[in-house]
Amino acid sequence: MNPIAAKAQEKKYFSFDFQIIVLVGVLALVMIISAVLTDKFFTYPNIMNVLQQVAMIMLTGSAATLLMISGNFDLSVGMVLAFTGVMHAFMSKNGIPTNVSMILSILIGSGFGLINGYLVAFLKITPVIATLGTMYAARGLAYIIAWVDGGANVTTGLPIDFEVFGRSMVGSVPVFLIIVFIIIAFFYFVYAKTNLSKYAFAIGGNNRAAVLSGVKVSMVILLLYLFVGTLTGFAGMTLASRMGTGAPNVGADFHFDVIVAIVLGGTSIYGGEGSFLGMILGALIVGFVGNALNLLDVMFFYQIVVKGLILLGAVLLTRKIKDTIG
Amino acid sequence: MNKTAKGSYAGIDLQKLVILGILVFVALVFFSLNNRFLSQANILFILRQSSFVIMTGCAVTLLMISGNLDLSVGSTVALTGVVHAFLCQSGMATGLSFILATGVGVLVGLVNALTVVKLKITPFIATLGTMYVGRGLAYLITDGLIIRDGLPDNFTFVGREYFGPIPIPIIVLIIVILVFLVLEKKSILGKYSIAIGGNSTAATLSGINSGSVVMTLYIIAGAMAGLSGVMMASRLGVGDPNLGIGFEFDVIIAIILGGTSLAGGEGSILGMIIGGLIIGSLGNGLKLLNVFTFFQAVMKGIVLVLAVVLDQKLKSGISIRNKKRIKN
Amino acid sequence: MKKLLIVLVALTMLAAFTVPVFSGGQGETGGAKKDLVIGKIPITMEANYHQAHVKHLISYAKEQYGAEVTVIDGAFSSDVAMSAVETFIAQGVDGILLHSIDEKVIDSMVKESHRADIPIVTFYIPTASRSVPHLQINEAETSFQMGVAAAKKWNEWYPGDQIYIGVVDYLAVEIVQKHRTGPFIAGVLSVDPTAQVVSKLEGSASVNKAMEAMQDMLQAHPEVNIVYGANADHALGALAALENAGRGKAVDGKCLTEIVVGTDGTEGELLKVYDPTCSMKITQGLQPAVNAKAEMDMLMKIINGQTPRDEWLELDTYDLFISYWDTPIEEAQEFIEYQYFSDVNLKEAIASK
Amino acid sequence: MQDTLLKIQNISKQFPGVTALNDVSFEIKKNTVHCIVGENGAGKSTLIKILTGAETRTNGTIVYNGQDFNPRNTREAMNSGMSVLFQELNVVDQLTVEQNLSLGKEPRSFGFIRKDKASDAVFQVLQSLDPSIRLSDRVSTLSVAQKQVIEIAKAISSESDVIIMDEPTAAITEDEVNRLFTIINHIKKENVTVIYISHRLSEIFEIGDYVTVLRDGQMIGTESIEDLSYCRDEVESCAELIKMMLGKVVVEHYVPSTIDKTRKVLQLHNVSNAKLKDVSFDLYKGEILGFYGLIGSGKTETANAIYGIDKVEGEIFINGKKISIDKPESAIRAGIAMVPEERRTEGLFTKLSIKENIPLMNIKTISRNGIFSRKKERLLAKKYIEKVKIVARDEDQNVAKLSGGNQQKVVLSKCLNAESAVLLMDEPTRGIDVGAKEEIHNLIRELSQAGKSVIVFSSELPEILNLCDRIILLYEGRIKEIIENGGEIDSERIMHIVTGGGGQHNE
Repeated sequence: MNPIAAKAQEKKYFSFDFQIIVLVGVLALVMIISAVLTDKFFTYPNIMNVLQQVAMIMLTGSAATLLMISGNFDLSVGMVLAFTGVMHAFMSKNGIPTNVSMILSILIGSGFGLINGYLVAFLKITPVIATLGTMYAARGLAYIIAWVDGGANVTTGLPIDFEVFGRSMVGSVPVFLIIVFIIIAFFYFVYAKTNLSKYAFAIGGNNRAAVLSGVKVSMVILLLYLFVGTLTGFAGMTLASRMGTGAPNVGADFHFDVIVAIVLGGTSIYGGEGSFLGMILGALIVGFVGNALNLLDVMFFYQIVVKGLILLGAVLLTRKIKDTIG
Repeated sequence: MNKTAKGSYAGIDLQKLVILGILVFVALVFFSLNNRFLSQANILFILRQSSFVIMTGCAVTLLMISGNLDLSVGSTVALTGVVHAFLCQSGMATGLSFILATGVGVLVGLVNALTVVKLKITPFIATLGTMYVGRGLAYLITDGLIIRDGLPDNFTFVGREYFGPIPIPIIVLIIVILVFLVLEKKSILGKYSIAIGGNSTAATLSGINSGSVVMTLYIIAGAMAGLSGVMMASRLGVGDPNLGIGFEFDVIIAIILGGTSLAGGEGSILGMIIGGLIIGSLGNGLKLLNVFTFFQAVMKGIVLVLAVVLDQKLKSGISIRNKKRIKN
Repeated sequence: MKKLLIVLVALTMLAAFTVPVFSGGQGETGGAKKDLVIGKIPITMEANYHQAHVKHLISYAKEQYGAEVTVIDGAFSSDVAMSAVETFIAQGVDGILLHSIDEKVIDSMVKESHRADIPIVTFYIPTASRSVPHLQINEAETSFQMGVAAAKKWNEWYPGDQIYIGVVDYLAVEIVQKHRTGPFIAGVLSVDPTAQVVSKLEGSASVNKAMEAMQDMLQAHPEVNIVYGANADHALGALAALENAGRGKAVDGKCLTEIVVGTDGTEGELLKVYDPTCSMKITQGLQPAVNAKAEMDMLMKIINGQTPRDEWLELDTYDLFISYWDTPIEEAQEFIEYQYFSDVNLKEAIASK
Repeated sequence: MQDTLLKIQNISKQFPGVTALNDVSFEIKKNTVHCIVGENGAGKSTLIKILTGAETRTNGTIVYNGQDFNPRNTREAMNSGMSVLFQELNVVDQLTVEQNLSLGKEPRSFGFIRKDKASDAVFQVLQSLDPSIRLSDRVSTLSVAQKQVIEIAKAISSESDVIIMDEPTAAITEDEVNRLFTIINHIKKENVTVIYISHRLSEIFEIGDYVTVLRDGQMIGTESIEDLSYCRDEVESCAELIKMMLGKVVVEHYVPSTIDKTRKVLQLHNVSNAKLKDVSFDLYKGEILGFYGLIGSGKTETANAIYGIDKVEGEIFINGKKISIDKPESAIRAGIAMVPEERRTEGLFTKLSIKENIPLMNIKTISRNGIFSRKKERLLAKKYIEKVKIVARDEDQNVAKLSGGNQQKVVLSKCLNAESAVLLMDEPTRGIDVGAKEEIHNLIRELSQAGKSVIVFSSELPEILNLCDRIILLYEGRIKEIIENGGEIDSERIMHIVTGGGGQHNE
C-alpha cells in the first residue's frame, strides 16, 4: 500500500466530521469572496443556477461516493451521460413516448453500470481499465447513434414534450432539481443507514477480511456500479431534456468533475473511508468557484488553473489542519 | 521450494509473453487484412506515434511500481512544448531552450513530488491538480493561440529529421528505453521502487528513505514528460497548448496492459513497451482498415478490456498457485 | 526464461528497425490499383458540418471520379492529424484532403506526404508557406454581414437602446476569432459604434458547456441583447440557457429580450431561425456540398496534372447568409436538404410546435 | 561482570490521552541477551520504537556506549549499530530473497548495485537457519515462517552491536527456533548484544541472561535469569515472572468440556487436496478439538478446506447432512465461523472502529431489511466489550489503535456474533500476551460449555494441551493420530509423531 495512504488512515479517526467543517469553511470563504467581488453572485436566481449546474455531478456522485469508498471508481460516467442523453433523444424522436424513453434511457445507464460491475467484480479487471474501456465504447456509440440519426447530435424532430421534464418549474424551482435532490436524499439514506454502505466500507477497508467475513463482495460491487450507472443514466436523460437535444459531446470531463467533488469531500481513492456530505460540499465548491469566475468574465484559461489550485488547496488545507489537531 | 521459485518466474514471464502474444496477434490480424500494415514505413510510423507514450511510460512505470501515479503528464507535454516554442520564438538558442523546456517538465515533476511526499496529498489528487494547472498555464503562455511564427528552422530538427532511415525520435526512444531498462534492473532506484510499492513499511524499516525515492521518481517522470513534450512540439513545428489531451490515459493504459498493478510492487518496463505498441498498432491498424472513426472508439474500448481480461485471468491463475504455495 | 523473453522483444524491435533499413525505398506507395483512393482528414468528425462534408465528398468522389475516400478523424489535434497523414502515406493513397488546426504543422504534413509523393489540398486553414493549392471558405464576410444585420434589426426594433453583445466563444480554436467572432463584432460596431461586448465565455464545442456558460452570463449580464454563438453547439446551447431562463422569445419575428445569432446553418438552428416565436433569427449556412466538391476537384486537377502539385492556388467559397427576414423558408429548406441531407420539413416541424 | 552498553534513564512517552511509558529506567549489559517481557500495551513496542528512533521520547535519556543517544529515524539508529527485527513481517514479497537480504544496504556505486561478496555473510546465516531457502526464490513464494527467517538473517548479519528482536519466534517452526537460539548464543560470543522480546516465557529461560518486566508503562523490575531460576524449577520461575507481569498468578490447566457424544455437528470424510490427504474426523457438540502439527503440516489448510477457502475433494457433513461449501459465505450460512490465522490482513477492518467491525459477519444482528440501527450497533459492541473484556477507550475507537490481544478479541467477537455452532480458530493466540491468552482460552471453554463446538489449530503444544478434549496430530497433510486429552500426555511422543516419527492412524 502507499505510504501516504497509510499515514492518512492513522489520523482518520478525527477526520470525518472534521473534514466537513473545513469544507464548509472553504465554501463559505468562496461565497463571501465572490459576493464581495460581484453583487450578481449572491442572488436567488444565481444560486439556483449553480445548483442546476452541479445537480448532475451530485447525482452521479451520490452513488459514486459509495463506489469509491468500496475502493473502486468509474471513469465511464461522462460518456455514459452523453450516450443516455443521445439515446433518450433518439428514441423519443423515433416514436417511443417520451416518458417511456426516459425510463429506457435510465435503464441503458443501468446497463452500463452492470457491464462495469461485471468486468470489475467478476472478471476482476482493474476499475481504471474496465471503465476506460466502457468509456471509449459509450463515446463511440453515442456518436454512432447521432450519425445514424444523420448528424453530430439529435436535435430535430423531437416531440414537444421532450423538454418538459427538464424545463417545467414548480414556482421558481425546476421540477427536475426537486426530483434530483429527492434522489440524492434517498442515497444519503442508503449511505447513512444501510448494510450496503457498511459492506462498502468493509470491502474498501480490507477486501480479504470482507470475503472471510462472508460478505458477498462481488455482489456489493456490482450493485454499486449498477447504482452509479443508473443515476448517470438519469442525469444524462435530464441533461438532454434541459438542452432540448441529445449531444454526444457533453460530459467530456464529467468523470473528473465527479471524482474531484468526491475527493474534495475527503473520500480516499484507496477506499475504506469517505463522506457523502463531503462530496456534496465538494461539488458546491467547484460549482460556485466556476460560476464566480464566469460572472467576473475571467478567461477560461485562468479558470482551469484556479480549478487545479482549489483542488490542491482544499485537500491540503484539510490535511494541514488535521495534522495540527490529530 | 526449488520448483515453486521456478514456477513464479515462469508465471511472471508467461504473463509478459501473453501480452507479446497479443501484440503479435494484433499485428498479424491487421497484416492479413491489409498487407501494408507491416510495411517498413508503417512500422516506423507506429513506432514514432507511440514513441512519446513509451518514452514517458518508461518513467511513469517505475513511478507506478512504487505505488504512485501521475495524471499530469498530458498537461506537462503541452506546457513544455509551449515553453520550448515560446523561448525559441523569443530568440533563445534552440538547444538551450530545449534543455530549459525539459527543465520545466522537471519542475512540474518537482511540484508533484512535493505535494505528494511533503504535503502528503494522494497522488491521484495531487497530479490531477497539477494537470489542471499545467494545462491552464500552457493556454496562458499562448493566450490560447498556437505559437508558430518566428521559430528557427532547427526547431523541428529532433522531431522530424532522420538518422539514416530511422527518425530521430525513435533513436531517442531506444536510448531512453535502454537507460530505463538499466535503471529498472540494475539501479537502487529500480529496486527501491519495487520495495516501496510492495511493502512501504518494510522499505522504511530497512532504512530506505522512501520519501526521496518517490520524489526522484516523480521528478524523472516530469522530466520524461517534458522531453516528450519538447520533442512533440519539435515534431509539429509549433507550440500547441491543446497538445497531449488524454495523453496521461494512453500512458497509464500502456503501463497497465504491461502488467503493472495500480497497487504497486508489480510491473515492468518491458511489458509497458509491449502495451504501448499494442495500443499504437491498434489505432494505426483500425485507421489503415478505414474503420469508421466512431467504431474505432468502440473497438478500442473492447480490445482494451479483452486484453486485460486475458492478462488478469492468467495472473490470477498464477497467484492462486502461489497462494497454495505460500501456505506451506 | 526471462532471458528468452528479452531476446524475443529485442528481436521484434530489431525486426521493426531492420525491415525499413534493408527493404529500402518507398516500396509501399507502389502497387497498382484500379481505382483511386483519396484520404480525407476533417478537423473533427464530431460536428454536423464535417459529417455532411465527408458524406458529400464520398458520394461525389465516387460518381464523379470513381474514387474511394477513406476518412481519418483529425480529432481537433495537430498531432492526430499528423499521424493520420502518416497512416495515409502507409496506406498509399493517391491524394490527401487536409483540414487541420495549424498552418505551420500543415506545412510539415505536406512535406511528409510530398516526400511520399502524394499530393495534398488544404481546406479552410492553409499551409503557412502557401505552398499547395488551398480551398478557403470566406466566412469573415458573412460573419460581418450577420453582425450588421443583427445590429440594424435591434436598432430598428428598439431605437436608442444600448447594444450589449455576449459571445459564447471558441477561444481554444484561434481561427474562429479570425473568421467568426472578430468580424461579427466588427459588423455590429460598424452599425452602432457604441455597442459593447460585455462577456465572452468558452463553450468548448459542447451544447452543455455552452448552456452553462450562457446561464452564468445571464446572471452577470442580464442586459445582453445580442448573443452570438461561434458554432452550432454554442448557439443552441446559449439558446437553451435563454429558454431555461424564460427568455429567448420573439413575437412573429420581433425578438423580445435579445437576438441570437448562430453559425453553421444546421437543421437544428434553422428550425429556430424560422420559428417566429424564437429569438434566434440569423445564422450563416456553411455549404458542405459546395466545399466538398471544390476540394475534390482541386485535388483531381493535380492528380491529372492539370495544376501543379506544389504551387499556391487559392479558391474561395462562401457561407450563405440566412435570416428569418431575408431568406425565404423554401430556400432554407432546399439548403438543409441539399447541404445537410436533412429530411426535416421546416414548415411542418415549426407549425407542429 | 560485563560493562553497561545501554543505559535507559527515566524514559517516558506520552501519546495524546495515554501514557505509554512512565519513568522507565534500566541497564543493558554488553554481550548479553536481555529479555523484555510484559503484556501487550505494557509499553514494550513503544520502548523499542524509541530506542530505534521510530518514536521520540517525551523525556528521559538513553546512554549508548557511554554517550547520549537520540536517533532521529531508523536509519540513524542502524548507522549507530542497532538493528531491529520487528513483529510484523517486513519483507517485500515482490523481491527475491537475495534482494530482500541486501535491501537498504546494497553495495552501490553511483546509485547502481554492485555485485560483490557482501551478501555472503547474510547467506551463511540464512543457510544455518533454513537451508531450504534459495537466494533466487521470490519471497512471495515462501511461507510465513521462511519470511520471518529471512528477517532474522537480515538482522543478524547486519553486523550491528545491538540486535533488537520483537517476537522473532511468533511464526516460525520449532527447529527454526532452535537454530535461531544456536545462532544467538553464537553471536553473543561475538560481542553482539541482543534485546529479546517474547511472550514465550520458556524461551526467555532458555536463552535470556537478564529480563526486564514492564506493566502498563511502568518498570516493574530487572532480574538476572540465574537468580530467577536459582533453586526453582521452570514452572515456579515462570509463575514468578508472570506474577511480575500481571500482578497476579496465572495457572492454566486442562478442564474437560461436557461433550454430547451423540451429536456429530461436523464430519469430514476423506477430505483431500494439494496439501491434504484423506483428512477424516468427527466433531461433537460442545467439544474443543485441537489440531497440532508443525507449520506446513496442514492445519491452516484443513481450516481453509472447512471454511470453503480452498477447493477440496471429499465430503463434509453438518449435523449429519452432507453439504458443499465453496466459499466462506456458505460456510457461515452452514453455521461455521473462523478466526483466521493472519489477524491484521484477514480478520480486522483496521480503518473501522470496534463497533463497526463486530457486526460484519452477521449484520442481521443490528439491521432489519437491510437497514441498520446505530443504537443496536452500539449496544452490540458494548455487549462484546463487556463479555470478551476488550480494553479500549470506547466502542468508537479505531481497531488499528488497539493492542494485538484486544484486536484478536475484536475478531473473536465478530465470529461469536455469527452465532455459529462451529468455531474454527487458527492460531487463536499467536503473538498475544499471557493475560489475553488466558482470557481467550477461558472464552473458548465458556463457548464449549454453552454447547458450541470449537476447533483450535495451533502450533503451540501447551495451548492445545490446556484447551482441547481431543488432539489431532497432523504431519504433511495426514492425520497421524487422534489423542484423548486428560491424564498423562507424553509430549515427547507427540513431538516425535508430528515431526514424522511413528504413530498409527486410528479413526
